[in-house]
Amino acid sequence: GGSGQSPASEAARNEVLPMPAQIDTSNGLVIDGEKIADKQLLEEAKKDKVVLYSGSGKESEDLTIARFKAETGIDIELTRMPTNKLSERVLSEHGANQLGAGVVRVTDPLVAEQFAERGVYVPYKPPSYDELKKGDNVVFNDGQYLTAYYSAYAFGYNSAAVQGEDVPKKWADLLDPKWKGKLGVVHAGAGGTVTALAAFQLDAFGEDYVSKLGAQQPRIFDTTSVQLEALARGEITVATLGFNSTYGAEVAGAPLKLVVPEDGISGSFNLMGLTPAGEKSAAAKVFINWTMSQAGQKFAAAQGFVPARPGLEPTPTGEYQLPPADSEQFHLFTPEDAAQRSASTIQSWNQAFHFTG
Amino acid sequence: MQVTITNLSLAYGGFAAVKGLDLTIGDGESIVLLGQSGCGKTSTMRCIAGLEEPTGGRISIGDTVVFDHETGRSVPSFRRNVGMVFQSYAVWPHKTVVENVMFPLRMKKVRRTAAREKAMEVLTLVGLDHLAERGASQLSGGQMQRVALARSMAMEPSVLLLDEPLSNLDARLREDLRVELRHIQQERGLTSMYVTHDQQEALALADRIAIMQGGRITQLGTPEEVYASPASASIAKFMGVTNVFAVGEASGNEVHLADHALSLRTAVAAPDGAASVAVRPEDVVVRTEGSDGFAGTVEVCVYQGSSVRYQVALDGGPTVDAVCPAGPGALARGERASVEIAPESLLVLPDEVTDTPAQDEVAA
Amino acid sequence: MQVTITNLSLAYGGFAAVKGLDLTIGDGESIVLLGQSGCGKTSTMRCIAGLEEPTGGRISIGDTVVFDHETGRSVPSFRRNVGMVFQSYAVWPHKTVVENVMFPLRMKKVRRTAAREKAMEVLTLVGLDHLAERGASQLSGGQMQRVALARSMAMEPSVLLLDEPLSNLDARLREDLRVELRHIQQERGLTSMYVTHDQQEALALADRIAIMQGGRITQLGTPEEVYASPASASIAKFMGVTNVFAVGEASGNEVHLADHALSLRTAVAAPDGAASVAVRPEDVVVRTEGSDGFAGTVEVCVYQGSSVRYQVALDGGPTVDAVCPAGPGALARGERASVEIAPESLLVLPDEVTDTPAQDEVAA
Amino acid sequence: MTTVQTRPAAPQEAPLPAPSGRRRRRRPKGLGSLPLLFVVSFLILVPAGFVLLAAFSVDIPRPGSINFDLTLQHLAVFIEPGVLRATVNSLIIGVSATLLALLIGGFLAFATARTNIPMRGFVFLIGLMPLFLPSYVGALAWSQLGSPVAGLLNIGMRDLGIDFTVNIYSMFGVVLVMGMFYAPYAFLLMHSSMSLMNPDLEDAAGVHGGSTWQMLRSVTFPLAMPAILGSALLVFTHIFENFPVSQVLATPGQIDTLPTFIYRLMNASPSRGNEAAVMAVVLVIVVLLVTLGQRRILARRSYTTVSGKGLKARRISLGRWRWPLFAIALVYLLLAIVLPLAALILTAVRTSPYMQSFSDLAVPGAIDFGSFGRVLQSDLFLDSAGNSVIVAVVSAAAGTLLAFLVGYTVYRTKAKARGALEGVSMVPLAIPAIVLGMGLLWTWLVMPVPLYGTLAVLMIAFVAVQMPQGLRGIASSIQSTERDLEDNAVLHGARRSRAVLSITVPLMRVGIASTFLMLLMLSMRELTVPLFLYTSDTHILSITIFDQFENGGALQQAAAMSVIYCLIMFVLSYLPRRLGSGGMNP
Ligand SMILES: Nc1ncnc2c1ncn2[C@@H]1O[C@H](COP(=O)(O)OP(=O)(O)OP(=O)(O)O)[C@@H](O)[C@H]1O
Ligand SMILES: Nc1ncnc2c1ncn2[C@@H]1O[C@H](COP(=O)(O)OP(=O)(O)OP(=O)(O)O)[C@@H](O)[C@H]1O
Ligand SMILES: [Mg+2]
Ligand SMILES: [Mg+2]
Repeated sequence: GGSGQSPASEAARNEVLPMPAQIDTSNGLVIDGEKIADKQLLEEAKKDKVVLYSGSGKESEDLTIARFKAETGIDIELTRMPTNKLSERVLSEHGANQLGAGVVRVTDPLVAEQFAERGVYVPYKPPSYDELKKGDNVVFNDGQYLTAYYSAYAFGYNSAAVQGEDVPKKWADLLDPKWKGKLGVVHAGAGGTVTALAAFQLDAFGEDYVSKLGAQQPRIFDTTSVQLEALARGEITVATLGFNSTYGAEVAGAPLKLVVPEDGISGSFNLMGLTPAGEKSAAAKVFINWTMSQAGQKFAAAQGFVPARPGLEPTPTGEYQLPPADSEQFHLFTPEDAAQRSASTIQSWNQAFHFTG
Repeated sequence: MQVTITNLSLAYGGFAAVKGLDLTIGDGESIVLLGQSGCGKTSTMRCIAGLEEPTGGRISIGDTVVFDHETGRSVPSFRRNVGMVFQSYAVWPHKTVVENVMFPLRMKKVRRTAAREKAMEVLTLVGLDHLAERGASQLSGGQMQRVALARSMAMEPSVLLLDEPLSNLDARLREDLRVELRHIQQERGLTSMYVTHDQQEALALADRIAIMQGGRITQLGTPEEVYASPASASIAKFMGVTNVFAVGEASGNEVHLADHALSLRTAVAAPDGAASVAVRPEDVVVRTEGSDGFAGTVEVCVYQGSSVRYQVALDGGPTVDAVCPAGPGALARGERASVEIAPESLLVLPDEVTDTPAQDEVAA
Repeated sequence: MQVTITNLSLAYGGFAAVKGLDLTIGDGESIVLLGQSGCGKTSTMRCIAGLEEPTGGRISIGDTVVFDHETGRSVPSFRRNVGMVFQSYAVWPHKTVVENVMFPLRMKKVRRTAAREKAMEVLTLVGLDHLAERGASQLSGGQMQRVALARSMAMEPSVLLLDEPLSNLDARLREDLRVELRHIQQERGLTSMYVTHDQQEALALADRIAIMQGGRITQLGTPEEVYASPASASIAKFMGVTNVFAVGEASGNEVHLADHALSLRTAVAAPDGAASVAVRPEDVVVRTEGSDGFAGTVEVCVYQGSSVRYQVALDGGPTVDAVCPAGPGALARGERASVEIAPESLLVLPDEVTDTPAQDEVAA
Repeated sequence: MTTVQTRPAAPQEAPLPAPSGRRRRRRPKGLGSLPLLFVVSFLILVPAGFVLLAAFSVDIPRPGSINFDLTLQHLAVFIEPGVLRATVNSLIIGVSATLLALLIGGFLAFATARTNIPMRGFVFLIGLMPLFLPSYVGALAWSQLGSPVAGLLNIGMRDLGIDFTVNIYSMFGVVLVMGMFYAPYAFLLMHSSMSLMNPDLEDAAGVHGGSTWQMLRSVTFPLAMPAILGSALLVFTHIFENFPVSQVLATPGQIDTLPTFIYRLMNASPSRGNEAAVMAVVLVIVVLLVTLGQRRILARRSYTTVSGKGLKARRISLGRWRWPLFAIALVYLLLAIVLPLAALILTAVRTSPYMQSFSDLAVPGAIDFGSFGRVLQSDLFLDSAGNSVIVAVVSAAAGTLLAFLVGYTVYRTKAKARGALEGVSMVPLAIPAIVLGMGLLWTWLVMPVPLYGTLAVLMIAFVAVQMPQGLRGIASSIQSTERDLEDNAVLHGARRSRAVLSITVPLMRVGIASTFLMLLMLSMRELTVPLFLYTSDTHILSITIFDQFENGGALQQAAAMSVIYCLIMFVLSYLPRRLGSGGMNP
C-alpha cells in the first residue's frame, strides 16, 4: 500500500510548498527549530509505521502523508473512506478490539464526539499542546482529540466560462439573474461541511437569501466530487465549493477559480485523535506531533485548509489567502451548533430549495 | 441374479403409476413386460434401477435388499449393477458414439485402450462401428437407439432392463439384434426385463411374459400359456384377439352374445362369471358363401403379404375379424362369405382379472 | 397436393445423407418410406418440411416451388402447411398436453374455445383426453408420442409427414390409430408420407411403398408389387425374405448356388446379371422326412403364435428359413425334415439396383 | 462434491404412512444438503441477521455494543416525506430499465446462440462488454456525453450545427443507462439457456404453422423462462438498488430515487443506519416473495431442452435480416461501450476538462497521454490491480462452485432443505449493498477467526454477496438439461459425483462458464461492500478508482485508470469466454 512514488510525492516536496529549510535529526526530530520528537520516540517511530484512517479527501491526504514521509522519514499507511462509512468501521473495529488505526481523522464533530465517548480516542498531548490550548475549538476533552485544521467552504466558478466583470465576488452576487439555472449546490443534508455552509448562509444573510438562492434553480448534487466535475466541464458555471478540493482540481489543471468572499466563508472541522493502538505506536504520536507543528500546519494551509494552531504567520494557498481561524470573516459551525441546529438547518434549506430527502 | 419385487407402489405427485406390483424374475430369466401405453412399465423399471423412490414395497436383487420402504433402505443406483436402455435413449449429446459406449467400462476401471476395443466390438455388433467417432447427436433416430443399446450391452450388468430398445429399428436389424440379445442373455445367464410392443419380439425373447395393466401384473406365464389362454377378455384383446364379444347368457356349452342374436358353441361348459367370449382371427375360417357356418358380407379385405385380413359382418350379428392364408381363393370386398368358428378355439373369459397371479407359479 | 421432389441432395457437413432423390407423391396419396436405419428417411422429410436446407435439387408442393437450389428459392416451413410428427416427438415440455395440440390451431387463428374443443376431439381419438391438462413432460413415452401425433392431426395440413409415429405404442393402440390415420388420410385426401419399420403398418397404410437405400429411392410400387417382386436382393432381404442365396451359374431354368452344391429350378429363365435367388420363408414348405424335396435337419424352431418358424440346415446346402402354419404336425429341434420350394416362388434378382425407378410409373 | 443423494420428482403428496422418527434417521437422503445449508446460512444469514437486528433495535448493533433493546420506531421512516415519490420513481425506472435490459440482452443472446448473425464471436463480446464498465463509471461517462450544456454529444452537435440537445439527466437517460449497463446480466443468463435449446422443439413450431416470431414467442422464449425470470429478478433488484447511476444522472435532473434516499439516510449525521436497515428488511421480504412466486410459476412446468434423443445444433438463418440485426448490435456497442470509453479516453488525455467545441482539441498542448503512464507507474494502482485479480478469480471460482452445489441440491434433489437453501441464497439480492456491507463487517469482526483485514475476508464477502447471481446463472442451465442423462451415467456404474462431473457439468458448460464470467466481472466491480472491509493492505481496484473519482481533482487520472481497468477486465474474461463459446458437440 502507501503512496510510494505516486505523483503526490513530487508535488508534496516542492510544488505545494517548498520543503522546510532545516530538518535536524541529530537529536530527535527538529524542524525549523521546533521539536517534533525526542531521540527515543524518533528511533521507535522509524521502526514503526503510522496507520491512518481518514474521512477527508483522498488527494489532500495523499499529499499530506507524502509530505510527512519526506519530512520525518517515517512510514505511513492510509485507509480512506467517506466519513459515515469510516465511523461505522471504526466503531465496529473498536468494539471488536480489532481497530488497526493509530490515528483516526474525521470531518464531523459529532462523529468525533462519539469516538471520544466510546473510547476510540485516548488523551494525548503533543509538544505543541500549550500553544494549541490558546485557540478556541482546537483541543477537546483535555486532549482526547484535536482539531487538525479547518476546511473552508466558499464558492468558485469555471474560469473558462466566466471572466472579467462577470466574476462573482460576494455572496450576494450569486443571486444575479444571469446565474439562473447555472448554479450548482450540494444539498445541505449531504454532510457536515454543507450543513455548515447552510447554517452560515442563514446566519449571515438570513432565510431570505437562502430562498432566493433556491429560486435561482441551481442544480442540486449529492456529492461534492460529482459537482466539481460538472463545474470543470462547464455544465454549471458557478458553484458553492469546498476550498481544498477545488484548489486541488485547479492545480491539476481544471479551469476553476475560487473566490474568497469578503463577507465571510464557512468553516468546518477536521478532527483527529490517537487510538488505543496509537498509544502503543511511536509513529502515530509523531504524526500527531508533526501535524500540529508549524511545519505541518503550514503545509495544510498551503493545501487550502485553515490552520487550527493559533498564532501562525499566514501562509498563502497559491494565489489565494484564506483568513485565519480567529478572524471575523471565518464562520465556524461548532460542535454545539452541529448538535443543536443541524436538523433545523437542513429542514429550512430543503424548504428553500424545494428539496425532499 | 434373481429379482424379487414385492407390493411395489409408485406415485408421481398424486398420480399412482404402480400399484402394489408383485413379480419375481428368476436368475438368468428373461421376462417380457407387455402392457398398454401408460400402464407403468417404464416406472417399474425405473424403480428397479433405483431412479425413482417407490412409495411402498420392497425390491431385492440376488440376496441384497436394494429397496425397502419399511426400513427406509435404499441402495443407490450405481451400486445395483443394473443396466438399463432408456425409452428416451439418454444418449449423451456431448460425447462421441464410442465415448458413450466406453463410459460404463471406464467406470469399471477398465483401461482406456481395452475399453475402447471392447466398445468397438459392441458397436460392430449393432452395426455402428463406422460411426464410432461421430458426435452422438449427429445420428439418425435408429442409430441413437443402437448407441443406447450398445452402451448397456458393454456394461455387462447383472440385471438388464430394456425399455423398447428396438422400437426405432428396421425389421431386419431388429431381428438380428433380437437374436443377438437373446444369445447374450442366455449365454451370460443375464436376468433381464424387456418392454416391447412387438408381439414377435415378445414371443422370441421371453422365457415368461408378464402382462401389466393399470400398474400391476395381471398375468404371468410362458408365451404359449399367455397366448393360448389369456386370463381375461382385456388381456385377450391386448394379445391381438380382436373378436371379443360380451356374453349375455350361458347355458351349458352354448353362449348367447349380449348384443347380438347369435349363439356360439364352446368346447367346455362356460364357467361362472364368464363375461366374454373371444376368438383369435387366425381361428376364424372364411369361405365363399354356401359352406357351413354363419353367413355374412366381407366389409374389409386387407392384403398382408402372406395372409389376408378380412372383416366380415355377420348377418344380424357382429363384425368378425379373420386372418386367412393368402391364396388364389381370396374374397373381395362386398362378396358374401360364410364364417366358421370351431368350438375348441372359443375362449370364455372374465372381463378383467383383479388379483395378481399366484406367486407359486413363479420359476426359481 | 402433389409433392414433387427432383434430384434432392442433402449433406451434413461432409456427409451426404440424401443423394439425388427423385420422388413424386400424388395428390391424396399415401407413400410409405421403408429403409434401413440411417438411410436418410428423416432427412428427406425434414427437407420437405423446410427444416433443412438441401444442398441440391428442387421440391414443389402443389403448384408452388417451395425449394429450388438453382434459383435459391426457399419457402419457410411455416408457410408450407406441411405437418410432421417428429421421430423424437418434439413435444413442448413447458406446455400442457392440450396446449400442445392447440398450437397449430391457434396459429391458424382459430378462436381459443374452438381450438380447445377441436384439440380435445383429437385427443379423444388418440385416447389422451383424460390427460389434457397434464404437463406434457409428465407423460409416458407412448403418451408423448400420441401427443405429437395429435398435434399434427389437429393441424389438418395439406401434406402430412409421419416419422415412425406409432413406434412406441402397443399393438392394439397402434392398430386402432393406423386405421384411424388411414381413414383420415383417405377421407381428407391428405397427401402423406409415412416412415415405419413395421411391415404390417407399411402394407396397411401405403398406396405405394418407396424403398430407400443409401440416400435414394431404389424401388417404388404398390405394396403387392414390392412384396411380390423386389427389385434387388437387398430389397428382398429388407422385405423379410431371409432366404437369399448368391448364384454361381445359371443355365436356362436352373440356377446353381455359388456357395453350395445345390441347384434350384426357376419358373422363368434367369435373366442376365442375375446374382441372387430368393425365396420367402412362407413359400418354403417343411414336411417330415421322406417327402419330396431337399433333406435337412431342423436347427431352430420358434413358436410364433399362429405360425412356427423353422431353420432347416439342408444336407450339404444352406440353412433355409421357413414359416409354416402352427398345427399338430409340427417338427421339433433336431428332427429330420424335407424342404420343398416351388419354382414359381423363386425370385431371381440382381444384388442391387443402381438407377432409381422410372418416373413414368408415378401416379398422378 | 458433497454426497448429494438424488431422486427424481418427488411423490410428496403420495399416501405415505407417517414416517416414524427412527426411519427418517436411517435415510441418507438429503444429508448432504445440511452442511451446504449450514455453509450458505453462515455466509449469508449471519450478516443478514445483523441487518435485521439493526432494523429493530434501538442502537446500531455493532460489535461491542450488541444488545437486544428492540423497537419498531424505525418503521416511521416509511412515512417520511419523499419516500413515496422516491419509491414510485424507483419503480418506474426499475421496471422500464429492466424491460430494456431484457430486450437488449435477450436479443443479443438469441442472436449469438441461435442465429447466423455475422461475426458471432464479436457479437457475443458486444453483449458482454458493458460488464467491463462499472455502472458508476458508465454513468459518469454518460454524464460527460449527454449532459445538456457541456455534454460531448451536445458539443459535437453544436459543432455540426444540429439543433438538438440530448439530456441524459432525465428519466429517459437514467432508464437508458441502467438498461444498457445491466443488459449483460440478462445476456449471459439467456445466452447459456438458449445455447441449450433443442432445435427440434423450435422446428415443431415451424411445421405446425408458427412463423419465426410466433416460434420465438411460444417456444424459444418460454423455454428460456427460468433464465428470463431469473435475470429479470436480478436486473430489477439491481436497478432498484443502484445508487451511483441515480446519483450521477437522476439527482442532477431532480429525480429522487429510493437508493439516493437510503444513501442520504446513511449519510445523515448522526448516521441513520437503523432506518436504512428497516428499508432493507422490507426489500428482503419483497424479494423473497418474488423468488417464491418465480419458483411457483416455474415449478408447474418443465423446461428441459437437452434430452437424450440428441441435440442437433441448428442456427436460424436470418436471411436478409443478418446485416440489419448486426447493425442493431453495433448501435448498442456504440452506446454502451464505444461512446463512454471514448469519453473516458478523451477525459484522460485532455489537459483541460472544459471544452466548448471539438476544435479546442486541435490547440497545441490540449492533449497529453501522460496520465496513462502515471497510472501504470503507480504502486497503488499496481498493488490494487493485483489484489483485485486474485480476489476476483478466487471468489468467482468459489462462488460458482457453491452456486452449483446449491443449484444442484435445489433443482435436482429432494432434500428437505432445498426451499430454505434457495430462499437463503437469494437474500443478498434484497439487501442494499451498503447495508449488507455493514452486516458483513460486523460478522467478520466478531468471528473468532483472524480473517478480518485479509484478502480472504473480501473473497468470503464477495461469495456471499454474489450468491443470488451465481444461483440464477446455474439454475437456468440445470433446468434445461434432462435428468435422465445423469441418471443414466449412474446406472452405468458411475457414482453420483462422477456422473455429475462427467455428464451434467459438461452439458452445462456454457452456463457454468457464463456464471463464472459474471461473478468474475462482478467481483472486479464490487465497490460498496469492500469499502467496509478493505484495509490499506488489501486495496482493490474498484476502490482505488472510486477514490480517484471522489477526489474531483483527479478526474484525468480517474478516467485513465478506468480505461485501463476495462482493459484488465477484458483480458481477464478471456478464459471463461473461451469455455463458454461453442456448442454442444463433443
Ligand atoms: N447432424 C448430423 N450430422 C451428420 N450426420 C448426420 C446428422 N444427422 C443425421 N446424420 C446422418 O445422416 C444419415 C441419415 O439420417 P436420417 O436421420 O435421415 O436417417 P433415417 O433414415 O431417419 O434413420 P432412422 O430410421 O434410424 O431414423 C444417417 O446416416 C446419420 O448418421
Ligand atoms: N412425471 C410424471 N408425473 C406424473 N405422471 C407421470 C409422470 N411420468 C409418468 N406419469 C404417468 O405414469 C403412468 C405410467 O408411466 P410409464 O412411463 O411407466 O408408462 P409406460 O408403461 O412406460 O408407457 P409407455 O408404453 O407409453 O412408455 C402414465 O400414465 C403416465 O402418464
Ligand atoms: Mg414407457
Ligand atoms: Mg429417422
